[in-house]
Amino acid sequence: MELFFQQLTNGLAIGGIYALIALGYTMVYGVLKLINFAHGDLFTLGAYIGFTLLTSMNLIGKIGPLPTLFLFGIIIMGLVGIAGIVLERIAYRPLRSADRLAAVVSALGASIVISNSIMLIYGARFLVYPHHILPNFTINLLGMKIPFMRIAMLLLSIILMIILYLFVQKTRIGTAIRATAIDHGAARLMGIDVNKIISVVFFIGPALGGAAGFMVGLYYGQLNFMMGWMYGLKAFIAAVIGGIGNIPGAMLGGLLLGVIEALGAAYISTSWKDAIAFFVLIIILIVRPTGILGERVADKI
Amino acid sequence: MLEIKNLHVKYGYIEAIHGIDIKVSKGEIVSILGANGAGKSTTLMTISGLIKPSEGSIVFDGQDITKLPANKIVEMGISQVPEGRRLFDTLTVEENLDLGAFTIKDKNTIKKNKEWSYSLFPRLKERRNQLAGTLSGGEQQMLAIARGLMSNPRLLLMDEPSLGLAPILVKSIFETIKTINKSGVTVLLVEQNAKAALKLANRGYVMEVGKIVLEDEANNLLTNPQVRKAYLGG
Amino acid sequence: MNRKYLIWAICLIFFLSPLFLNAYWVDVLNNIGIYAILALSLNFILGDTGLFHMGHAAFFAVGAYTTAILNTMYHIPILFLIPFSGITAAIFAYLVARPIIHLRGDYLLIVTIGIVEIVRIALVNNIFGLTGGSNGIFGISRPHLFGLIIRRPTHFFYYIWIFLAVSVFLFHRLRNSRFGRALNYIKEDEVAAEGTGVDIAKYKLIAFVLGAFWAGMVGNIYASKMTIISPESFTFWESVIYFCIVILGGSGSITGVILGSFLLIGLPELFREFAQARMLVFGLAMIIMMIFRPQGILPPPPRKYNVDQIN
Amino acid sequence: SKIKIGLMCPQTGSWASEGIDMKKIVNLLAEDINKKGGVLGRKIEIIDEDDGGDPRTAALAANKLCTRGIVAVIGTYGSSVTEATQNIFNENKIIQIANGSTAIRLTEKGYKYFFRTCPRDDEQGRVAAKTIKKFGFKRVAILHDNTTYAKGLAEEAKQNLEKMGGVKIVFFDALTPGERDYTTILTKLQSKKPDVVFFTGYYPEAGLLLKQKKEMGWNVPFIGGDATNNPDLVKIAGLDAAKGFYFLSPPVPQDLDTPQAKAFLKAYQAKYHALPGSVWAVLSGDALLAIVKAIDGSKSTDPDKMAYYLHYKLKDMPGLTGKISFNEKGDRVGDLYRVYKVDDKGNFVLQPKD
Amino acid sequence: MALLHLKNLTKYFGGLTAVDNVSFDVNEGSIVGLIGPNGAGKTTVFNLITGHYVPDQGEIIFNGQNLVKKPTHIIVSLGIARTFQTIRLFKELSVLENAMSGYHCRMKAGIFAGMFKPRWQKREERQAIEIALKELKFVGLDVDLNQKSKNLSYGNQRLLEIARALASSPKLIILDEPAGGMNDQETRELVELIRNIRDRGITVLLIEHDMSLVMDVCEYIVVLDNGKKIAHGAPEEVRENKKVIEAYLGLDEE
Ligand SMILES: Nc1ncnc2c1ncn2[C@@H]1O[C@H](COP(=O)(O)OP(=O)(O)OP(=O)(O)O)[C@@H](O)[C@H]1O
Ligand SMILES: Nc1ncnc2c1ncn2[C@@H]1O[C@H](COP(=O)(O)OP(=O)(O)OP(=O)(O)O)[C@@H](O)[C@H]1O
Ligand SMILES: [Mg+2]
Ligand SMILES: [Mg+2]
Repeated sequence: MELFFQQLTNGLAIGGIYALIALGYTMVYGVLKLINFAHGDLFTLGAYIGFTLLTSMNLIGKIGPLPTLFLFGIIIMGLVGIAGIVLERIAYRPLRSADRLAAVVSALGASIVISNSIMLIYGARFLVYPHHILPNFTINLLGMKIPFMRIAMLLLSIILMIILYLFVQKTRIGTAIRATAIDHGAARLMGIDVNKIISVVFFIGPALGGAAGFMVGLYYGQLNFMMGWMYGLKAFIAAVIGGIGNIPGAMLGGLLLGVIEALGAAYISTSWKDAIAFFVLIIILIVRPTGILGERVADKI
Repeated sequence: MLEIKNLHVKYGYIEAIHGIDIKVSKGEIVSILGANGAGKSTTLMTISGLIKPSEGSIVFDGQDITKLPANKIVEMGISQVPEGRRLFDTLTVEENLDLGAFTIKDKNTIKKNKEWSYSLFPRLKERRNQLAGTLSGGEQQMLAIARGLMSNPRLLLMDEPSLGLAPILVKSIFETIKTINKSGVTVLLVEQNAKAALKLANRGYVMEVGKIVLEDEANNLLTNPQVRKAYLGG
Repeated sequence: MNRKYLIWAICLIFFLSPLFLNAYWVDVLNNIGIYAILALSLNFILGDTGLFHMGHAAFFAVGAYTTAILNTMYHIPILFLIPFSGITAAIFAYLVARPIIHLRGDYLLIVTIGIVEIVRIALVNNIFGLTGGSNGIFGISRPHLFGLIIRRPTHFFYYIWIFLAVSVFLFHRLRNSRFGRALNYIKEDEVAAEGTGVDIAKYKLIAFVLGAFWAGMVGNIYASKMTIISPESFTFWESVIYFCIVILGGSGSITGVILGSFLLIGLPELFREFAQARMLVFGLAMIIMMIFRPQGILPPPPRKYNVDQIN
Repeated sequence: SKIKIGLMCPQTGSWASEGIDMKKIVNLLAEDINKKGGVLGRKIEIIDEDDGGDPRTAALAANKLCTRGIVAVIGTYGSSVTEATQNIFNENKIIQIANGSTAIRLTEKGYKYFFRTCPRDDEQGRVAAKTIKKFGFKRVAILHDNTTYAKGLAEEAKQNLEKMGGVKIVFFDALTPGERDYTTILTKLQSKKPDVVFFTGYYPEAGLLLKQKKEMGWNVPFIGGDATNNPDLVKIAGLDAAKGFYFLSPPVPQDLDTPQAKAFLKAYQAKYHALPGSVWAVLSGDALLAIVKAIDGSKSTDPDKMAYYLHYKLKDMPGLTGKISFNEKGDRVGDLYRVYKVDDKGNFVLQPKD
Repeated sequence: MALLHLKNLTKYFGGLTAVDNVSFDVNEGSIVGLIGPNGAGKTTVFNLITGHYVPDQGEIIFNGQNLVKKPTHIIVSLGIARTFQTIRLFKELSVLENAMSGYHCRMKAGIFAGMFKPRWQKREERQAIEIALKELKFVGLDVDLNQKSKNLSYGNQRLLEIARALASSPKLIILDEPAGGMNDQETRELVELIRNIRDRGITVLLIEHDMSLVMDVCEYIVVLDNGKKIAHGAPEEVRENKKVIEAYLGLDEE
């Protein structure tokens, strides 16, 4: 039983990261119906920018670790967000009225371009974040030892999710985002500046991905130009499990995926872990064809 | 109030509108008639700024809006009830109405407008939390009209509002248009239902394949033999 | 008429090309040919039926492993195994596609990604003790044809491209038949397709099964060409390449898909000069091509019907 | 005219870092050889091709190299990638010396022109089992990453341990490389209560395992395979977590007292301002030295003469990683494996041979 | 015996009863109108008949067979063809192919026949083209057959939909607001067309809000309101029915 709970918490911590990346995935998908395969690479970009900031500026000594990380986090979100906007302008906007799959191919191309650019700039070797930036102590919770940072990361993910959810559900821009997601033309007739909304979404989504990259860099410490591909794929799965386009769904999907992986690894086999996760995904979709919290389908003939 | 001069619109290489002139004065109801594919919807979409003309100008309230983006045009007070309704299917009735009022920032005005909409269409009030996509055709049309009114427009463009409505509703829609007009909203109405439209309108235009072929007082058009033959069933 | 001669001339030159190309370029053409057949088989599912299928490498893998296992364990000659590999892949496709066939768009996409990953992981984990785990299977023999052993790139060139030519011939006919049209109806509008009497679930399944059958046969060719196969040749990324070939070439278009294979498989070879920047250039090329030809390089031509003959 | 030597290495894809380092090292040595007048009075020229770390691309690269008039080829890194090229080079009679392909079967096929400067998995498996036994561990967990190499090594080690007896294998499974969080696997491992964990995968994962193990407050000793021999390991794991880690590896130039190793290190540092990344890349340098020596020794670029020379004449050639000779299968002879330990300062310290 | 016999048909959507215990018959060779206010459940009834939805209760007997739970494609081959409230053509396919698609359910050729083209397949293929041409002519669609159907004008798209439905040689054709978006002139032509269809022996069931059309062409009318049948009978009767006037027609001021 203790093993079970320990694995559960492990899974939640991993799932928190998946969820954070899935949030950006899901938002972009919601508005453009685009599977942004480059999202994972924007995540990588966030991690690498974080590396550059941490190694080139010695702010920690001057203003302390937490303010530094906060400041860097904001800078990274800003920069990766801008990269997202640029990506949309160059690779997706010209394809907005084209077949959806054309944009998928463009996204795959963008993924290759971003990851290989990172490789050319930073090299192919693994990079390592400076150590001991984060407080590193474990908390004893019901007999389980849980590193504090894992709880912090999970909380941060949940907080960002709630902020994002409230933003989309309650604010004017959020409503505009939801309307744009359904029908660009009609949204424009309502007086919504659709290009601006898409830019906003392409800022927020990648910014969240960038933040996740920074968190992964800080906590796990190790970077590689290919790292985003796997995270991107997992986030995509998470978003679909939850119901793609749906913000709480992305969160739920991310956490669920993390937990499935952890329990699958614990009770079945570690080398079959990903297969198990995919298997569960397929079962979920067979039972609920649009994911757990899938979009409300209005199927009228 | 609205003045369209020498408007040309192209889809790709094909020109759909070949230079038309339309004038709408404040307080009027102006109707555009025409067969399928004549270019009526295209004209309305161009006024709303969703399609950019290749030539010509559109002036609204003395300001040239030809090059303005769609959202600015809505802000200036032109709103449209589009062809095919274009509702936000996966949002509720209420959320659709809120979106209609996107350009309005004042909460009280929004509330007031919403109440007015519900009084025009009590059916919508019953279904305020139903998803727009699952409404029946007629209910959707009501919602589309109500949504178009939510932004306090000065000029309302309506593209075939009676399409697919029960006769009793067609009547009430035309009544509603009258009411809306009386409350000070100028209306530019595109209709297939020529008789009803001309009865309502002050003036009318007849479009054929991208050109205006006739323009007159509505009463005169109703009696015009040409119009009678082509659009009024003899 | 002139155009027709030109096309025949090009085909002739192409079929003679191994005589003046070096082994490397012939092998590049072989790769292009293999990918072209694979992409054509995916085209049924993705291009004609409009099902977002990003897991085609799974069927390819099943075919290749069927060949490898039966050939290395029971020494069944490679050529005999061609239909067999196709059938196992088809059966596999039937079994996995059946429960998921009703899924739409991106949900189907992720599930097919799941299938190819599950297959790869199963291969890596040496499922049933047959697949050799991550080592894969080695020592697959070459095809023997009338006493000739197909082994050199030039041999494979004719082997692969004749196979491709036959496939093109059959696929082209199929496209212009009741079956091909029905797939298009489904792609355009499922509700209306059903309304015209198309059993959409059945046709979608058939598209999967047929595509898988062909991919399985290509698996056989691939296995005998490489003589060693391992799970890393059947990753999700491979599926992505077939997917891009179809979309970039012009989904639903046979000529387009072949052209797409030339671009996506040939280009990286031309870009070898860029060394490390090679993939970067490749990615850029993908974006640019899509932007300038969003409908693909050669979208499918409209079908021609002999109407006058009837009037 | 110049003598052309091919280099096949992964310059893109997951193993790009290895391939790029291989290219650096081989080019460095080639320059040096040319500066000294080349071989047989001719300069050598390195022609490199990217194999992308993938068998299909590698087969193309091999075909391409074959058309470029090379007399021999160095590489490549992964075993299955190398395997996809073996028969191509063999059919074209080109000497191939692989540097990072340790799978046993590569040299069991009887290819006449195939050699490798790296040791084989069975060799390492034997040393690993011996080392584990020597340390006196009773409950052993073996963790691999499902790559050809790591799984092969894991299986060799397992067989050897089982053969020796007295040791219980309590865990044998794989992790998924490329992830960042291995706590689930560590938790599972911990529940099996092993005395030692033998991880046969690569250093990025090893670093993370060490780090996360430390975070969990679990103090089990870890032993790594030769793919963990990379200075970045300590950086990834952090000094605290890395110290006390044992791993097996052929000796790196840093630990060798030979003039070749010293000169090489000096030149590498002067040119690239860093230490070479992994021992595998360095082994590609050894491959070049062997090829040049074979040309020089056989006084010809004829593949049969060179192959004969490499098989039977080349004895204890001083290389970057020690003395080099090949047996009749083409495998490098001699027990290369050493045990290293990460000390308190994060240095890799060669453990004395027993 | 009626060609189509609906008995106690009921369909719920969540809490909503879209079709509530509706029964009526459609006699062979007749033109029957289904009218009622928006949201009355008319389209839903059609969707139940064609198998797009499964009824929660009730029976649908067509030509002696129960259609409940039969999949749509089978129902089509049994002889029911339809058009949709919003046009659903195969937009990227040509006019001719759209018309041919209707004949799909009467054809046999599968994969092998498609690949190897035996003579019967060629004959069948020719027949499909012939039928398509015949129906296109029948509905009066005289346009370039090779253009994509999405390029047709709205009215012509409606006609093409009807031609496609006819190409399946149905016994019953059901039309959902065929005159929607047509002007009076076009509507009159449509009335002619509907009569011609019936004269070929095909039974017609239609939904329409254009009363001039309904009263003109239908022999029998069923009125739904709120999912329930509130009236039925000949046009004259229905027109005078108080409930119908109140719920649907409204008082005619003229
Ligand atoms: N998106 C488009 N792309 C290309 N051509 C178009 C497009 N939309 C409309 N057209 C063409 O422009 C012309 C005018 O169309 P429009 O929709 O404005 O006609 P309409 O008068 O509104 O007809 P209806 O009564 O059917 O609504 C038609 O020939 C139509 O085919
Ligand atoms: N898929 C669905 N999910 C939920 N409710 C539905 C669905 N389809 C229809 N409805 C509801 O069922 C009722 C009947 O709808 P239906 O479309 O049958 O009306 P109708 O009589 O065809 O109206 P109209 O003349 O406006 O087309 C409506 O209130 C509609 O909101
Ligand atoms: Mg219109
Ligand atoms: Mg309806």
